[in-house]
Amino acid sequence: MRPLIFEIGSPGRKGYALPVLDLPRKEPASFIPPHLLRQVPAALPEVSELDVVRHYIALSKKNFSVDGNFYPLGSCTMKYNPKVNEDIVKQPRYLNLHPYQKEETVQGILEILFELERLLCEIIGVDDFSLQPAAGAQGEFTGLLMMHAYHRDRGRPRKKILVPDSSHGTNPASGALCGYEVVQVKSNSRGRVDLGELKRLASPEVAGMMLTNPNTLGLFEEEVLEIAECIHKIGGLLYYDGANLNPLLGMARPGDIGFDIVHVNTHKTFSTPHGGGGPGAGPVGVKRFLAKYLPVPRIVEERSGYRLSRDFPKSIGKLNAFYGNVGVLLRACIYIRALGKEGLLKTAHHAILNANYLLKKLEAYYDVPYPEMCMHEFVLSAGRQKEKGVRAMDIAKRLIDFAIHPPTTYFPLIVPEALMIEPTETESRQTLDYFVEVMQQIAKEAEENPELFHEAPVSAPLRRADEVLAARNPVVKWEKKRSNEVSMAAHST
Amino acid sequence: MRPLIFEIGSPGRKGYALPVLDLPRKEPASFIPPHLLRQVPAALPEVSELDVVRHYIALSKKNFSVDGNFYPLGSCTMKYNPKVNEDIVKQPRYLNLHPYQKEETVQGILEILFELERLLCEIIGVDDFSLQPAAGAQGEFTGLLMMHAYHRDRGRPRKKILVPDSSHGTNPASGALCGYEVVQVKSNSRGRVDLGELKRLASPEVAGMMLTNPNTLGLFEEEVLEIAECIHKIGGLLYYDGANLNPLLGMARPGDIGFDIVHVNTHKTFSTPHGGGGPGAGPVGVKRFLAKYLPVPRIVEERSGYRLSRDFPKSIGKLNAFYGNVGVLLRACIYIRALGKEGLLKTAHHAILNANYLLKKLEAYYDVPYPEMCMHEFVLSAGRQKEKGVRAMDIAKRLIDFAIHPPTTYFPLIVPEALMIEPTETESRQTLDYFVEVMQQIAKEAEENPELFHEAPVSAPLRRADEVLAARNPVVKWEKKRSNEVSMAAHST
Amino acid sequence: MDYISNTPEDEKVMLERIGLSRMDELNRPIPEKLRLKRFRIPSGLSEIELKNTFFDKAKKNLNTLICPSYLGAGAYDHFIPSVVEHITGRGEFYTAYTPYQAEASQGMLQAIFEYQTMIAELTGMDAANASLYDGASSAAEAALMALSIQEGKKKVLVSAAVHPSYREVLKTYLSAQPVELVEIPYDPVEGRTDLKALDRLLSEEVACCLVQNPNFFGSVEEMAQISEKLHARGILLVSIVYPVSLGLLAPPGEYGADIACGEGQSLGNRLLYGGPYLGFFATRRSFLRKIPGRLVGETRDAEGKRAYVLTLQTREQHIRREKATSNICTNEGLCALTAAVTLATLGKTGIQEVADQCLQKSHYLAARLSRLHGFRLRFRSPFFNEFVVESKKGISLLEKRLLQKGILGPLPLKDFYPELKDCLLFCVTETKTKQMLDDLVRVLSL
Amino acid sequence: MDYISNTPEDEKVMLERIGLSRMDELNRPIPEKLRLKRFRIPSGLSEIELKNTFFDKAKKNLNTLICPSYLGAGAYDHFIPSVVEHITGRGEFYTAYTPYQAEASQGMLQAIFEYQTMIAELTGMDAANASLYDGASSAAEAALMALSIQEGKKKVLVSAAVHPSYREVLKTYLSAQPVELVEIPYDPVEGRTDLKALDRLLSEEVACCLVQNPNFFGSVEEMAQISEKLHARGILLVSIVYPVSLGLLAPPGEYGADIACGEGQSLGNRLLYGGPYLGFFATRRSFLRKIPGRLVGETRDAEGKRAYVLTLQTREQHIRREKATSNICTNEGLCALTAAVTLATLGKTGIQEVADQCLQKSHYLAARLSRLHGFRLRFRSPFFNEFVVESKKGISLLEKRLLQKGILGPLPLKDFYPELKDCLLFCVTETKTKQMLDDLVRVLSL
Ligand SMILES: Cc1ncc(COP(=O)(O)O)c(C=O)c1O
Ligand SMILES: Cc1ncc(COP(=O)(O)O)c(C=O)c1O
Repeated sequence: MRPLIFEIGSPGRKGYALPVLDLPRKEPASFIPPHLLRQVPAALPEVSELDVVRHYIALSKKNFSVDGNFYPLGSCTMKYNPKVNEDIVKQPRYLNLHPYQKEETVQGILEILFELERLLCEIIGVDDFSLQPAAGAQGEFTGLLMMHAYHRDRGRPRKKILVPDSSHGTNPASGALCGYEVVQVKSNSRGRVDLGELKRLASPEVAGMMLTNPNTLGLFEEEVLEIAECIHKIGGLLYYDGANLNPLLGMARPGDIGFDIVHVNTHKTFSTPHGGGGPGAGPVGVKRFLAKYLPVPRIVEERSGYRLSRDFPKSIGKLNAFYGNVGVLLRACIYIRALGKEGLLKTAHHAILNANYLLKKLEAYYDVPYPEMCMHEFVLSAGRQKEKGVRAMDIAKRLIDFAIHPPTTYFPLIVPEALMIEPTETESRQTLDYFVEVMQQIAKEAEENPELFHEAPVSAPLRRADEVLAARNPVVKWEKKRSNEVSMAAHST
Repeated sequence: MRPLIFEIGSPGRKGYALPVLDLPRKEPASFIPPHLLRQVPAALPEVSELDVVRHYIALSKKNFSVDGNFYPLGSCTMKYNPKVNEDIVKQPRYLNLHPYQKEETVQGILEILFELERLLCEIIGVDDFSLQPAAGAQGEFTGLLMMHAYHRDRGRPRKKILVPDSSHGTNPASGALCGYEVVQVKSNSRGRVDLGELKRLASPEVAGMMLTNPNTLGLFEEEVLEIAECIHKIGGLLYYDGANLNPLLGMARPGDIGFDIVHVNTHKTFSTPHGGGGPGAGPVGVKRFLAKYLPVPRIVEERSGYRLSRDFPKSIGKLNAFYGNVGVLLRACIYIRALGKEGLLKTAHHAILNANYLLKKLEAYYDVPYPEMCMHEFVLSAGRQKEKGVRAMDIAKRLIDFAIHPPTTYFPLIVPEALMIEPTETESRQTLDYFVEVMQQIAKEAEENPELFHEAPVSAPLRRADEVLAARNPVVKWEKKRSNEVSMAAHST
Repeated sequence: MDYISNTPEDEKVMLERIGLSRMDELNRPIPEKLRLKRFRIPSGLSEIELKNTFFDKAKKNLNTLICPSYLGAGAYDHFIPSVVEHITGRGEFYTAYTPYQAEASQGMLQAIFEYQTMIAELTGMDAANASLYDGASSAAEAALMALSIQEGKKKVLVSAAVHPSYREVLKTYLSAQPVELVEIPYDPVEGRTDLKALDRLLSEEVACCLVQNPNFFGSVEEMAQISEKLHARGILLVSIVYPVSLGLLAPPGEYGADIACGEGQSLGNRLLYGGPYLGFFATRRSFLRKIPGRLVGETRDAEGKRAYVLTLQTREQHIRREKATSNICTNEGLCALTAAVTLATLGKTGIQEVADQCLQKSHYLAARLSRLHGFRLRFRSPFFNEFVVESKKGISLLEKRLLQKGILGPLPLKDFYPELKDCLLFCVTETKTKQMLDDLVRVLSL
Repeated sequence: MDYISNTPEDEKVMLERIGLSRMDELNRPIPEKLRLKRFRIPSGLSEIELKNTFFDKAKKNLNTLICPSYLGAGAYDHFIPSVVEHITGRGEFYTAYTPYQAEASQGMLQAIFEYQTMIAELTGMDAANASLYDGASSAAEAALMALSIQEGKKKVLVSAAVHPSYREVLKTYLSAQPVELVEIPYDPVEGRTDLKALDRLLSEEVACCLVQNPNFFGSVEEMAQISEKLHARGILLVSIVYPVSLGLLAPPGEYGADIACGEGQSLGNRLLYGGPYLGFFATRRSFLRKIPGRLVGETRDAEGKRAYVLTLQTREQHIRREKATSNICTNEGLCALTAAVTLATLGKTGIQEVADQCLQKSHYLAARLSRLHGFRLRFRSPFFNEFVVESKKGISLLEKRLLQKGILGPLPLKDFYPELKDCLLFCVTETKTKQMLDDLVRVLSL
């Protein structure tokens, strides 16, 4: 156990130095009335720079990551994050740009953002993009607000939004945030949107539908044009959840197959690092007829250069205090330029190849609820293993013993004991073979030694963590009194 | 076990891309006769960028370091390496300077190097410095060559060089490289140079003496002026091995206490990272009467700016193809400017404080061959433990189980079962207390459970490595045939 | 350039295994008519070309490292200790996903738990979450949470002295809700929320009121008074704060704020032209189950060792779907880590010293400017490190002159507050020296 | 600023423990008269000040990233894959000491073992050491090793086409030895070692002969011929090579070199105004126990698992003292790691492609220059990526013009070879584009 940073250090220890104040200092109270000043200093750590380094290096070693591990976390597209992207962003002329600098002093970054919008339009098959949303979920919210504005403008505000029952939780949550009643569309036996059911639900109250394609089972919705037609017929709009865009790069474009509004997750498809939980970026693209609703400001190209324009009276407004997660967007742009046309297509190909190769090699050992060719990911069920008392979560935890990050579990909700596996294109056949070996061994263990799993992981620095205990009486902040836990292990890692 | 990089990857896999050649390509044989060309390509790895990242991250995790561990390796001054130094060096205008750029294009770096020479002169108490030597040992060699040139110029070349029996191996080795016969001076019962013995050995054949002060026992040679007098009387020169300079910063200056030639190890005293075995830098300073012998080129300040001058006919010549380890020297300069006068003195104080605190707390558990106040380090003997069959090396290995890097062992040679401990000033009392706890526990284990030690380390990823086996039939290069060792663990870390 | 690991040989073996013979057959699941025919993206670039391309573009930017900047207004160039990026640059952190699997993510989980604690300490609140997108959306989420707590109340008040962009985002977030958003004017002399106007707007229908402190003009609000007024009417106080100022100013917890939120960029995150930044969010313990976003909690592992997990996940979209407290999923984990490392490095004294230097230096500049012909301080309230100056010398003329001298900012207010068209918002942080401030004054006095 | 962790409270407790009462009593072991009285060092600086100070100094440098450079001569600006510094920048590597304690240093040991293997592969030799200081000192150490192997022989030959600074360092290293160093002239037409002159200098007294390939002028030497001549007289061949060229040129092992050594900077190490660089050193298996410097060997741990250790340490100074094969201790571990990561990333095809682009681009430039009025190729031997051009247009004039256009290099040879005072040494690497080369030609043709 690594002690908390509050449990190391010692009163008066410092890890920083500021320049000596080069002005005559006055008492703060001479500038600000005392009742507005802080009485008790915040109890922050008191540590040296060396303490900081050792502490966080020790923590970093307790974290699985793409840099360290195979990370087939379904729906998250945990591909390799190229180092050159990090290096380019780390130039002072990108890092130190203030968002309120005059436009003439930031032409370089505006040019890049404008270029990224154009590239995304071409990749997605839409006409205009806003880079402002900070992640996929905010992109969804943005998209739905545009849908909302569109219907309002046409004098026909609507009440409902459709989502498949296999959809990601952000879809209904974003719908609700937009004031919509969320209606789930059942999947058919092939794991696709049930067209009959859809037609039944498609009433004039419906603002539109959110869909990801390939869907969260990793299956391509072949009837997407029919779905689009059905939605469009009632005056609704079709929204594309871009989380699964990776296998479509250069293969098919959401804008060409019936979608009106699209978000992309740069932190999935475009290799921007996920950061241990963000930051990401969720640019939103639309067909021309919706462009007027895009968030402001928008980047416009003029003879004198690039400019941020707020001159879009129909815009839904702002989602972010400034222009979005520029540092992330910059990486996405570099990545697209690196890959280019051929690289993007190759990416899609190998994402699909890797997933299908794994699927084929694992199908003998685990239940495959939808046995057909998948796109970039697929879902297994641990149904067979569950009969022995080994659940999807147990398998996930056991994988940690083999230095493999577990797949996504229990999602999509329509597959019992789901294990959602997305290898991504950057992994090699050797790595996949290793994963297969491990998964086979685990399947065998589940047969022969199911008790083992209640212990798993057995080799991680930590044994199974008790989530129920955590939620019962939540402790979300360290309190000094518990510091008696600190042991001489303070210096171990 | 992590496989070798040659054991991962696969034929045809690539981890790089070059720009497409933008010229018409011709066959190499049209430029260079075929018999001068390579026939068989070098069997280098064939891996992806992701393979590279995972491989070296996995390796990095198998390495103790100052950033990760308490590292009291005596004589090595493993202090914290400030991160700001790394950041400053990583500017393009330092990283990408070619050594043959015209002087007018490198005034910034020349200014820094010149400044560093001046700072070192003031810290050491000498008149001139050369930054060219790449490490301490090359500094010694440089210094002795100057000694050699000095005697030759005076028409009295000499044969012998004196070194204490407690001296570091580089001292005699450098002496030999200079063609000197190396004569060891015995230490007295207080661990100091035996002045009587020295006087006996000090003949006109002696070119000089190499000494470090505090010596390798961590003890200050109080009779250094008498030693200097003795050496100077016979026309010899006194050389200061700067490995132990840390506790003298701001406290005393080698140049003031009788030394004529001095090297410093920037990678010890001045916090330049040791790099897992270099690079370091070993600048050499001299009193005015020796300055003419310093290596060329030397940096001179002129009205028009800084210039590299070779105009020193008495110079011993060059030691390095260019001007030394500039990247390292730059860090040293930043460090000295960061600390300044007060910081340097504080550094010496805390180096001494930490060592003496440890010594006091450990003296009850281990033999202390020279029980008195030490400087920045001290030497224990595991004599008591050896009686139980536990040797210094066993204790060293056992420390690894507690995430502490072992002290230097079996050095200096005059202490049996030596454990040479140098905590450095950057460690905190808490860390020292943890070390004491562990050392106490180990002493107890040595009493009660000496067998344990033959197994140590028991928790490291690796158990005791067999050095004898390695030397018997040395394998210093991977050969393909042994690749059958690779297992599915290829992906474990 | 691509990042594919499989070789042509691998392709062959793998295609065979899945019963295909050519790579382009991998489009099989996509019906013919849906397949893309033409893809107009430029060809890929190698590393050397990428670096050249993006270095050239970078050269078209000026920046706050080269040019002293007096821009603030929600994005600040504070001292970032070198150690910070050495840690956040470790692949183990930045290439991980959200720590869903606790046993494989203790590093990030513990770091975020520590972050939560630091934010709670700094704001004086009981509990903080693991991050939201940015300051503006954290304010919007605060309003949504307050509305959910205050079920049935349908009005939200916001001070006109709150950052104009935050107010815009708030408006966007509430635009699809049956809620009325009402602005409290600011006092044109004080540059603070008009407390009399506030009094008039208080009612039982109001769920919450958002006030920023220091506000957009840099003025320090009378938060305790406001808090008292609101609480007397059962209204929740959302306090939007600038974390660095809390080294010196009374924290939200001290004056009874119900939610403290804001922008955490100032804690070690780079300016980066506006993002990624860090929405922080802290509240009372009793509201824990209403909090938006991730929360890390302490627990035990099977052997009883202390461990950390994502907790109270039933608040979240992946469990509760449309009933979730927020739709947020990916948040700003690495920015939170950055803030935590920065706060750890600065520590207890550092945050105070930084705040004090901001205060001292900004007041030095303000004093000098107020003595300059043609300039005057626009407002008379106490301020922290930002202040508004009115000048009759012509704002665009001044702007041009400053840029010529390689100085960025201050920020003209005309686009934000038309009535302040002759005003500039100055920001001074600890990174400025007396020399720089004197230079600025000289340039303005020309 | 300092990096002390102890607080004043710690000082108190610790002083007490060791029986002192004040910090300044810590000088007690130093006799009064030896203590320093006055210390004239400027006061310390904070991080902000350090960065400002050293950024300002950096601005006084031009560099090869901003300015296309045609300088080579032992230091080359090759492509460095981004991944390299992400790895060498990990504290676990760069803040470790030499891996004396195998069980705590397997990472570095394995990396160095891999490096040794790569160098051996690249040079075609049996074994390589863990590094020496730089190319020049590795050549000097090679001569010393040869002298030790050839006990009794007291002459060392070196080609005049070896880098002049290497010859100087060699001279320095041998200056205290009873050894004669003799130079073999270069052929003024070919720009290669004069083989006839070599023939005349061969004798039984010669221990070894050092030849560089490609040599200082960039010319490719007839190494196989030289090797044969030397071996016929029992003389060891020390081949100083430019590792990147070995992607294309015959490796030392192929033509029977006894020692292959040189400068490894070109393998991913930054130019950094000349250092730290990387001396590499490879030889025959039979000379293993004569090798200077560290060697990593494979072994087993107590459980039989493969493990790595420093081996054959009895060659070294810390065991053998004055009888050691070299005095080297700290070497260039991190630069060796850098080279290993670079070689791994480039891999088998990359090193060939880099070498090929160097060849193609340099020959394109040479061809264009040789057609330019007032310029001619000085030598007629085949070359790799460097070549000497003679111009009657006045070298210093050309230098001035190039610098005005922001171009660094080529290198004037007058300080190295007075007889080549009208000559320039051009170097072209894969980082150059046709556009850059055409620009260069245009500038020179003005
Ligand atoms: C299918 C799907 N939709 C939406 C999202 C939400 O995206 P973000 O996390 O960027 O907000 C995710 C993220 O996991 C997803 O997998
Ligand atoms: C006392 C002493 N002298 C000399 C040296 C040699 O210095 P370097 O390793 O820099 O060559 C050392 C290094 O450990 C040392 O401890």
